[in-house]
Amino acid sequence: MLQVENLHVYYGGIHALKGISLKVEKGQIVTLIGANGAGKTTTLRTIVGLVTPKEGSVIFNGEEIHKLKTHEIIRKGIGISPEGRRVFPNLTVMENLELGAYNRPPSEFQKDLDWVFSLFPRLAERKNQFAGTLSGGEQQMLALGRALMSRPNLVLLDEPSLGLAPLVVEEVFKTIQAINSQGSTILLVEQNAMAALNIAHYGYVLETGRVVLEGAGKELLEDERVRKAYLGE
Amino acid sequence: MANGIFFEAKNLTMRFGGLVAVNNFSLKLNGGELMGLIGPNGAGKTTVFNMITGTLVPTSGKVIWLDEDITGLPPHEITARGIARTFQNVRLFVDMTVQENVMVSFHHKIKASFWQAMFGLRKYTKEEERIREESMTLLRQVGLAHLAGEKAGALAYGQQRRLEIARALATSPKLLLLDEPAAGMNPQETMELADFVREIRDTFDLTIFLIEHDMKFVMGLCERIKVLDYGNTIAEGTPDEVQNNPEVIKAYLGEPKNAAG
Amino acid sequence: MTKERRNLLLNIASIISVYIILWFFQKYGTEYQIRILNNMAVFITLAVSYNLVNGICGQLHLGPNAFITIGAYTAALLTMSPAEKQMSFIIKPLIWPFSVIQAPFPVSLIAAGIAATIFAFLISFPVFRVRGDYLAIVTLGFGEVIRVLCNALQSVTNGPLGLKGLKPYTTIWWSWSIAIFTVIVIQKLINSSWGRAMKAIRENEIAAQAMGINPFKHLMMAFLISAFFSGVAGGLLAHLITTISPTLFTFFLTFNLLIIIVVGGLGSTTGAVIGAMLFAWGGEALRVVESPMDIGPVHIPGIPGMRMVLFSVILMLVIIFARRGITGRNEFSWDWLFSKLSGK
Amino acid sequence: MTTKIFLQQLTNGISLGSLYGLVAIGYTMVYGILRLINFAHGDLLMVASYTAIYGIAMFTLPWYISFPLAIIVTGFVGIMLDKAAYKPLRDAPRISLLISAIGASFLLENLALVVIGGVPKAFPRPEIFAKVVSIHGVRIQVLTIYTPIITILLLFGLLFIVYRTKAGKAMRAASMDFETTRLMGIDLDRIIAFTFLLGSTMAGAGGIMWALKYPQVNPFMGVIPGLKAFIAAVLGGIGNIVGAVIGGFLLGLAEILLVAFMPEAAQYRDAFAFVILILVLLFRPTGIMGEPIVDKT
Amino acid sequence: ALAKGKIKIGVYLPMTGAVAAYGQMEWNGLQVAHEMEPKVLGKDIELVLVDTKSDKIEAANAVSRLIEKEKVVAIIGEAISGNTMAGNPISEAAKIPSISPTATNPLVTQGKKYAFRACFIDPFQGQVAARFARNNLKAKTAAVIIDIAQDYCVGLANFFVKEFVKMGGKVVSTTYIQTGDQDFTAQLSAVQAAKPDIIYAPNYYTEDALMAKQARDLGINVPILTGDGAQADELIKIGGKAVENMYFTAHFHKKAATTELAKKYIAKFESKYKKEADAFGALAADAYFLLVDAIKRAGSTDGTKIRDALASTKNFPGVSGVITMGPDGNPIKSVVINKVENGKFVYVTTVNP
Ligand SMILES: Nc1ncnc2c1ncn2[C@@H]1O[C@H](COP(=O)(O)OP(=O)(O)OP(=O)(O)O)[C@@H](O)[C@H]1O
Ligand SMILES: Nc1ncnc2c1ncn2[C@@H]1O[C@H](COP(=O)(O)OP(=O)(O)OP(=O)(O)O)[C@@H](O)[C@H]1O
Ligand SMILES: [Mg+2]
Ligand SMILES: [Mg+2]
Repeated sequence: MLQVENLHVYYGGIHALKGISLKVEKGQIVTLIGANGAGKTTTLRTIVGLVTPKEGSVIFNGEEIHKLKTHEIIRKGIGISPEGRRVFPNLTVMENLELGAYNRPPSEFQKDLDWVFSLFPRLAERKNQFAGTLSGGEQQMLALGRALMSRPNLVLLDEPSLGLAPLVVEEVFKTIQAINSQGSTILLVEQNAMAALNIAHYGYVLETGRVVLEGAGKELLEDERVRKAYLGE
Repeated sequence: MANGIFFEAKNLTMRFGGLVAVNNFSLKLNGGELMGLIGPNGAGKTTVFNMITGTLVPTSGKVIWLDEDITGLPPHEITARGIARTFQNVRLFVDMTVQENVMVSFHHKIKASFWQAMFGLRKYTKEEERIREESMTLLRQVGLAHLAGEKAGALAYGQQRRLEIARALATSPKLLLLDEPAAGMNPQETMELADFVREIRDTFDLTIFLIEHDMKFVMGLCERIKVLDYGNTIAEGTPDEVQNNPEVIKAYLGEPKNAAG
Repeated sequence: MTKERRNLLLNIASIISVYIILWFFQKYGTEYQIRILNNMAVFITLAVSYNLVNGICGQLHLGPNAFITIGAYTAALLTMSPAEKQMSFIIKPLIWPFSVIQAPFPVSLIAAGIAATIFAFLISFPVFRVRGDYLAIVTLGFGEVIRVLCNALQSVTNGPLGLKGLKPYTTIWWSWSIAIFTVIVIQKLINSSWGRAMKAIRENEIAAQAMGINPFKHLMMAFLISAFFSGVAGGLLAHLITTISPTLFTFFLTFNLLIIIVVGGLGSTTGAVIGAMLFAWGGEALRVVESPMDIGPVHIPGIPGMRMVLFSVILMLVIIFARRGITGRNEFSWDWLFSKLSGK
Repeated sequence: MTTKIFLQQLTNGISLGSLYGLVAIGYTMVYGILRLINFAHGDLLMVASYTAIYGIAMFTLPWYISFPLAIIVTGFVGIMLDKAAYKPLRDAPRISLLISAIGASFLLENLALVVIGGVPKAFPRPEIFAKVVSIHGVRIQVLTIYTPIITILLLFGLLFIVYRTKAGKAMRAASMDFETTRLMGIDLDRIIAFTFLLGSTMAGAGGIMWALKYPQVNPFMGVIPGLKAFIAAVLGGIGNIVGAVIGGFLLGLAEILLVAFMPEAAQYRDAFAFVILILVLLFRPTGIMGEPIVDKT
Repeated sequence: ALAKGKIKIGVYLPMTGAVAAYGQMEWNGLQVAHEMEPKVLGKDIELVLVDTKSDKIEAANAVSRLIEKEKVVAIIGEAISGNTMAGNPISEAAKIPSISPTATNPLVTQGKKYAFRACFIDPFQGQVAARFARNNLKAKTAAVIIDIAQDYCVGLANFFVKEFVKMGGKVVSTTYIQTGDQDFTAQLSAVQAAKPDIIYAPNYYTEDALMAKQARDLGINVPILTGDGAQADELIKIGGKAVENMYFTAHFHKKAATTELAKKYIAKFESKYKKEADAFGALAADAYFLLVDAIKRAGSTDGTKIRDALASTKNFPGVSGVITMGPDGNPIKSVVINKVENGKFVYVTTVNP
């Protein structure tokens, strides 16, 4: 479904991605793990066109998308929950969700909304509250819900567990699995390597802009190097 | 201050409009202690820090520090009295070099006068030299010495967090407040951070009060933990006590098996 | 020879060469060239001191024209002879003590600086209560208030008639010495612990405060120093054009300074100096486009006003292609120069 | 002062204030989305007025065609302004944007100066606007009555667009976070262009009404209204549409009443606007309707 | 110095910036004058125009440039007093004569040997206006409305008040406006309350036209008297009916234009620009003609000689009347009183100095 090939990205003089290649198959959860600054976020940002690669290509459903503008890429059927949640603080929960559905036909809106509310009943309770006043966990749910409102074929999640209470983290991972089982393909970036690899079908380990290891989720969990470097064992 | 109060927060309450973000928060710290503050998102943890450091003036309640009532003092005066902090969302001076970031923290206790600096007198130049050296020493201790000349904005996230800590240490605090220092770090990095925190506590003779969602980190590191929920204190005690408190499990931790992450 | 020593010597050498160049112009240059050199120096002084507040402290201050106005009037009222003043104030007589005192030029410049500083001190309390664009409009407001007062307080300023007949005391020696002095002082400040604190406030005020820095104190310090030099430059300006009136000090003057420091490179003294020199010289150089031209047999009549059209276009193009100005936040340094020279 | 004169002044103040408010709306909208003090905004008044003049004089259009046409043209000039001066600087430091705005303002003024000339032109005033009605001896120009009504109507129209339509939501989203707005699949540049279209249309309407009220048009005619509208926008809380109108009304009233009560003080009128502003900001550092800046740590 | 076959006359005017309108009008007049008399001493005259951006610093630069770079033999400019005062000291030092068409502030030529002007000064015009108000309009009380941002308007108003009071009149209201202001209703209401016999509003035509309009809208119908700054076509275009019966002291009027030069100038101006000749252009033309005349009489392009010739100008039949140069570089000439009638400037009377 998504194929990233030999991506090279520079920030000014900093060579952030040094030839990343990865693949996401339909229906899978694929995870990217790696230390701080490894280039996980940059990879996602490149996929959605917020950063232009110097070299390499991004192919989505057989179509090259790395030359398109962000909004055009999103319209191809990609939803993203960005790093740091980035909900619109002065809009209500409902308005945030409406923006998520910006390019959907209005007739579908209610159906999509019901689906998202069924995934996150908490959001339904707070639909008229300003997003800025939500707690961190609720904001994360909103970011996720907002990404799902466009009924994307592929969902990109950047550290959805960042700064969340343990109880909420657990909930978030359960939800990711639930979404996946309902048919969405997911590319998940996580620091919480254990939890991520536990639910992932396939995983990539990034180090300073390169893929250094890849394999099935469970496989990586067992891998000595991964255990040492990322799981703190 | 052998017999006096080291640090005490008395019935701190913070209201934002109708919202009571923190309700009747009280806390005593002893010198050298490593204290944790946990609780669900939006429980009011950061708000507690903000009240202690003067970023917010509490609606009611008092903060006593070394026998002095410091409630409502502006942040820079509180820092000058020996309380330093880091921020939940990193707030570095991004367009200054890593070393300059640390050097800034020495400014408030500079002894030379402005005029001595302008005329380039020895008293100032010597002090500047000392600040330069001490900041390098600190950077070495946090493992950032090799990046001293880089712009702080170019650092990776984990490095930025460490720089924040170095910068806070440079103000020579007696009490250090860390707001989610392990956020965005992987388990390995988190473990290293825990060692680092212990180490600076010992070398700098610090008292540390920290907020963190990473339970492995908190439980392994802190001697005492306080738990907030909706602004109220729901538990306080040793890691063991807190971990097994049913109210804490219900509000925050969830099933025990999850605590290890 | 250590690097420090080398740099110091080079600095001294370059200052001496500036003076040699000035001497050369003084001896062989035209009055016109000297006038432009004078303008350059005055704009350098203004831009470098303005940059301290806007570039180093990061506050969008839009009222330097107030300081310049106060400096210009103070200096002018001090150097004019009582007789001249009496002749000029034909609507309302000048009030005591201005009507009787007279002071030498250097004294008047210092007084100009001090007067501007006092004013800056008074307004710093309301100004630094607000931040960002609110600060911008408050400072813009004080600039306008001063201009309006200059028009209205006829018994001090001679109202819209202005003051004239000032002695042309501003020579290139005065203007450049003051410009160089300003650059040295401001650079020393920027590179000191105080300057670092100011930059920290610019980068993140909340964090700076948490590091023990009192924002108000440092912002005020920068503001006062900036006001002092702006005031002195105002005095220089008055004795350069020998006549002043409120129309000289509208917010267009502020805009010009803002353009200078942003195009030069906001936050960089080098940028401010380059910007000021370009502005003083470029405005004159661009006049070419307005004079009639003969290209072969074709006669192109001059179009009055084209210069300003072109100026606006160039301004926009420069800022679009060099978003952070010519130098960015970088400063010129000998170390940089030598590494460039040896590197390539 | 008699009640008659007071009422007269009151209507004058309201009328002037609503004009300030109308221009301030555009300021505030552009500010809200780009955080840009669009110094060229005032010059759009001039663009609208000249366009209307030429529409009538050169193409002999009747005013009811020429005026709306001029407003539309101004809207498009606004879009072009964004394309030429601001779009290339989307991710640049705000101060660069500000310089570009100053440059754009200089350009519009000087182009007008070169092409049209600096000598003011008379603005044709259709009779229906010029009529004077006398209500209990208070003589009021009908235009004085129209302006606040038009301003309020446009305000409600705008509020509807901003709060009730999809594009409005996208505008508000863009005002908080460009990047995330793009991530919603929204064409950010279109939304910004739309904002400029709306804001400039308001400026165009303001320009026409300004020229009807003060029927002389010159290349710098927008400078003072622009500055006053800027003050009004800040007074109301910059970025807030309702605040802009309230700020405009307050400023207009205060200015007129100052001069009315103390004619000798009229020479301080321009300073007075700023003094009011500074006083308000002392007590409400983010203006009357402005949200306090929440900077969460 | 005689430039190769050409005599250069420098012109510095505000072609851009706040008062660009004046500069542009004067430049129009100058071009007509130049076409009428393109030669002197058998050589072509070249007008070298330099813009001052309506700014003092630039005005000073401009004069410096004209003298040093363009090597002009004499200078015409600036349009407003403040900028002229910035330019004058430079030409004075270089011993190059300068003549400003419209800088009316008395300080402009004060103490300067090489500085001249083609217009009369504020005190003179103010006095004449006061006399006309008392004697011809029989006004006992006057309201004065002053554009505080213009030294010209403040000057005129002040000298008017002095003379008017001296002649037994009473000023019942003094209010202020500012250039660029467009709403004067507040001031006018105060005027209305004071019930004056006349309004003296010696401001520029832009403000005067708007003010007259608003005054009439408010129902103020007393005569309005103003100065030469109001004499421009646009006054009538903008003011329309409202400026009917507005009186002003002026430099010239077609009807009163007795000289040949004036008639020719007006004809040429009107055919070239398709509009009525304005005072700004006429005075600029006079500045030019005076200068050319002086060069002719001096028989040389030497600055000092031109200056001497200019200073000794006697009964020169210019566009704005017959001009004799006073001892201080200020011309002595008669004032014309005009008024607007049926959308035209109509000649009323002449007041001799
Ligand atoms: N805007 C930027 N400007 C300059 N360098 C950047 C920028 N954004 C990221 N980088 C650099 O690019 C590299 C990769 O960053 P990225 O944010 O992709 O890492 P990450 O794997 O997401 O890390 P983290 O776990 O901390 O989120 C880092 O070295 C970082 O410093
Ligand atoms: N300046 C403020 N104005 C209004 N409400 C605020 C402000 N600061 C915090 N709050 C509210 O107070 C509550 C407590 O916030 P706080 O940031 O202290 O939570 P926290 O415990 O640190 O949460 P997290 O773990 O997500 O960081 C939240 O509901 C928050 O929205
Ligand atoms: Mg990341
Ligand atoms: Mg927090």
